[in-house]
Amino acid sequence: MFGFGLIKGLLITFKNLILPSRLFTVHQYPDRKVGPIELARYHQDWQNTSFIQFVINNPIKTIKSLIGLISIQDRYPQHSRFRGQEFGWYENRCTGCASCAKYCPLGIIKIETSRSGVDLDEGQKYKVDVFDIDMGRCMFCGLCVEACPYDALFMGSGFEESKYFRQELNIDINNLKNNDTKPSNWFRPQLESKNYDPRRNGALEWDQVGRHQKPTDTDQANKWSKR
Amino acid sequence: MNINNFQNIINSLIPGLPTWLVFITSAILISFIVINAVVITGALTVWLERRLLARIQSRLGPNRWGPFGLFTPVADLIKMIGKEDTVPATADKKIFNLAPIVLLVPVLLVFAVIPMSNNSFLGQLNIGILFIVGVTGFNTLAVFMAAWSSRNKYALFGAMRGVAMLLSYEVPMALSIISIVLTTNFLLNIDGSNLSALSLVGIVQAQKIPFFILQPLGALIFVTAASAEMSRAPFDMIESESELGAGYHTEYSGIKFAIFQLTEFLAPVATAAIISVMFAGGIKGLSFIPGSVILVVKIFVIVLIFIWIRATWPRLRVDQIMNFAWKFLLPLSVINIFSQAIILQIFYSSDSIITINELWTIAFINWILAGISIFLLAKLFGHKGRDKNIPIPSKLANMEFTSE
Amino acid sequence: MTKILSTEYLTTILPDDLKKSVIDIADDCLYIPPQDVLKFAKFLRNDSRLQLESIISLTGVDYIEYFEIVYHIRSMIRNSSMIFATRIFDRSSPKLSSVVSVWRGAELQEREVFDLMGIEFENHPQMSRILLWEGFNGHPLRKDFEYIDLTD
Amino acid sequence: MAFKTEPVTINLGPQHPSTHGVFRLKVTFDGEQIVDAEPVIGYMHRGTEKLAEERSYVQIVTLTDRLDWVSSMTNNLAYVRTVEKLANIDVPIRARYLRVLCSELQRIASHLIATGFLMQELGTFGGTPLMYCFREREKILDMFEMLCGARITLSYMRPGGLVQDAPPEFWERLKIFQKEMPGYVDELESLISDNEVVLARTKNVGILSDRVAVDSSVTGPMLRASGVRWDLRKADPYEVYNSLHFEIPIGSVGDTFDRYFVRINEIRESIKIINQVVEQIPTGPIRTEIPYFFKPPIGNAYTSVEAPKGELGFYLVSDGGISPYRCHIRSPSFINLTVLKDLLVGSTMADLIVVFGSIDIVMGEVDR
Repeated sequence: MFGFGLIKGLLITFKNLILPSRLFTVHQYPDRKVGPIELARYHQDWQNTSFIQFVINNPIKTIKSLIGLISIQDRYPQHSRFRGQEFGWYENRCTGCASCAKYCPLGIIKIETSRSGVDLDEGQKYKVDVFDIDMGRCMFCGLCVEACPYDALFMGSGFEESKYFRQELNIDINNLKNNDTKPSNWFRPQLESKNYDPRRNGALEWDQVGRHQKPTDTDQANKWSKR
Repeated sequence: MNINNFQNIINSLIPGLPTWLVFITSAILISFIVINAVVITGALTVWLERRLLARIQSRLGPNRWGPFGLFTPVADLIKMIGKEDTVPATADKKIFNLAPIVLLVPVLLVFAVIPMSNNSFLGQLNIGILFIVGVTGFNTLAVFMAAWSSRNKYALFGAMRGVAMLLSYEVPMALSIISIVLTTNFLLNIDGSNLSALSLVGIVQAQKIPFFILQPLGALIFVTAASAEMSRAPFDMIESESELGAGYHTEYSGIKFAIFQLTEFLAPVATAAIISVMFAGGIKGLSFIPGSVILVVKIFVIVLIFIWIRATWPRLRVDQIMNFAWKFLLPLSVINIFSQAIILQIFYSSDSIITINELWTIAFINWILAGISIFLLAKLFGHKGRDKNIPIPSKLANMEFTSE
Repeated sequence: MTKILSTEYLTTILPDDLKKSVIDIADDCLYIPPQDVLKFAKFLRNDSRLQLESIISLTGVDYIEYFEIVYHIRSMIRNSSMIFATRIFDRSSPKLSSVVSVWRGAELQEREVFDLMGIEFENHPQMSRILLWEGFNGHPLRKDFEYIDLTD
Repeated sequence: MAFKTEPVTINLGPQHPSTHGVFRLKVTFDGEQIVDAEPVIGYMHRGTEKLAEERSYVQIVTLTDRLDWVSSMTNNLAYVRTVEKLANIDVPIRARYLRVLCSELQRIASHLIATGFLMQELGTFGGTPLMYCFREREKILDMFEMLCGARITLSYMRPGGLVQDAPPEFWERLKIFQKEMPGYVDELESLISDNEVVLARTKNVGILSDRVAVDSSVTGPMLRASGVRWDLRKADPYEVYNSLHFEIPIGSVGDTFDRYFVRINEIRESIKIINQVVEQIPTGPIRTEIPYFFKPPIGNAYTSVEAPKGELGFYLVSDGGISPYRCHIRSPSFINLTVLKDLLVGSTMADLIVVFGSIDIVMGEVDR
């Protein structure tokens, strides 16, 4: 009443203007404009030398950062469970069962298999000839990953895979083989328990990502002979 | 810096030129400088407004091009120029093309009479305040021209609202100026100065204490009416973007749209200039700082307040805006004129010399008067605050009902 | 908890003429002939023991031999709900009386059923397509709807 | 003197700054007054119900994300509850608590969006309240990312439970959220609720009486703003709402301000619920393993939950196959539109936008 509410509103916006805890919530990506303090911290001189020493050593950089001309590379913060693009696939783990293709709500996974000629104890292994994922229609629900019984398929963690043509969005078996596999932790508790972070840690090999250790040959023989 | 200085300089550089040629050359030169300076200030205001709004909202705002994104207005301008300049097929093309110019020119003209030193650019115009009121009245016409010629229903809605609003806010604005002129005349008469009470230089001279302290009610009315005149929040009815898309300039694109944008961002600067001259003492302030610097600082402080308000308050509805003008501001300004006249007459008749202390007494009386009249008028017309009663549940639902 | 009115209870309180017209009783659903729907709806709403004042959901199911229109209704005063349904065997031009005059909440839902299932509701204030455009051929939620491939 | 005027018809939309998606409103104005309004919808009709008929029960979860994309959690919940009722699947108690936690977080996020956009339509330029709302919502979305790797289209729930248990860093973040959020809500409210301009714009605008609301099957905050104390979480408690204590905020007259105010108070109640859930949540499994292509018995089921926008119900008919024979979605946004014309006729253009914003619809749910 009598405009007091209006003045109260002005005070709240003023509070947000000056309080440091309300500083920018927007993340600058992929590079970030920084001031001298953050620049010094970024250069790792913060621990070894003081901020003043950094200023003395790099006067030009300091002045440039003061007038807002210095930008540093930055990473987007995201959780290791993030369901992203660039599927991770391990040929050694895949049996060609095509569960992922069946589970996909959109039917965008195409798998063709043939006899591999490799005889295992439990029977002949399939060889996966075609493994196409039409990423242009993928909605990253992760059901294919949930379906995979042998932990061969993983979601990726990237999100900046835009292309100029729709056809380029298709992932085929060569892409999957050649990719650096940095699997997302989504639906893979075994990776989570190891504190694996796809954005920080490196690529993983096929024998590191399984739910179980690889059974020895005798174990496998026992298992099948008991049936 | 004014036109006479330029004439002197040109005369001394090239002696023997005819007087009319010297006058024209110096006029073109000075207007070139002033217009460019003003337009650059407008561009800076765009940047300032965007950055400050963003900061208030915990965003970043433009920060990519140049230090702190200072060159963003330049990038915007290049983009605007590069865009196709479309004209609707059914539009009245002459008026359509003329409207942005009619809107821009009055804003630039205002700066001709702003006293940057003891003199204004245009020289000693002794009806400066009248000039401003007359010139800014043009924007009503320009808004209607733009909307009518573009044959767009949204634009027409905006213009209809705009014309009604702009016309009604002229009245309290002019009335609040009258009270200022009254006071100025009174103070100048006592000083024995021969300046006109209608000239802005005279108004600045008369401010021994700033008029916003001496006349709080007048300042309040003027600021409110002026922010309605330039259609800024909470009175941005003309181009209420959530309702009408873009209001009167819906159909404009390219450089014409850029002119509309420029005008929109120049208007606060022009208004702030007028307010700082009329109510905040203009070039007066600390004696060791040049007057023009003080004026620019004052202008930017007022622009910051405008931006702050814009970031906080929602928009009023059109009928509420009209009610506010006719039922609230108009009575308030009439009260203001009468009370000023009476108070000044009392103090003038007691003795013909007025001291600073007496001025402070007048200011004190005015503040009390302003508080009482705002309180009473708000009681009469204002909205009752929200009721804090606990609402009674309707009988149409009963979640605990269990028996058959 | 919302009480789901049992069909036994409902059949005991129905007036005689309506009781006769009930054609089938499932464990939580009463089946009504199409011509009695409006009468039935008026009774459910106005009876002081039921006060079923708002319609939660109205939908149609295509069982190929017949269409089933299912009404989920609720009383907010008594915190109870019930289901009744009707079957329409006419497939070429199915018609049903609208319940908008009883429960206004059915207005958009009946239009939706008309649009997607092709059942015309009589005495509806505005019986026109709502989700699809005027001139669309067919009713997509019918089981015999033929797909039109719009991709090529 | 009778002043002759000519009505003007304006198409608000399908593309308009404040139509929450592709929504068209044919409005006839007499000056600034509205004499007729007719909503035209269907621009975003994607045939979710038809698509569901040829997907398995688990695959439909991904479709429900895309109904009301600002509250995917409650959509998932409504759907999986119907499947569980249809197929008699039991859900572990920890999963039930987590479901409640998620849906209350989602309710806060959705109400923040509703409030923010209502303020945006009132015309705070640049949308200061909107940005404050987004700032808080962002924290909730970050938590959802920790839970299930996505921020909007979550697909977190499955028939029989949830996909994955919450990671430890989720609980840490939730603790901070619990501590900070009440302060932010207070701040938001004091920015908006006492503002004279907001009061002038929203008080006594678009009044919906309780009688009309109940007749028209309006649900959610819109119904409660009209003074009808009805909430499915209390009236028909699902999951673990029985063991949680909270109030049902109601409005007094049913105007736009009440609709806003009910939402703000519901955010407060949701925070209360979250606090209780964090205290009570037990340890244990979070998922009953069921086959992916499972076949529920022949029959039908209807269940509904209290989604942020109102009662969201699913009606599933099973013929014993791997996919439902019929899937009907009772979406609150769609049915709340019934009263749009009543609210609009007689008010002005500026009120139209505000009233429309206060209904809080999402086109994905209206058109399905």
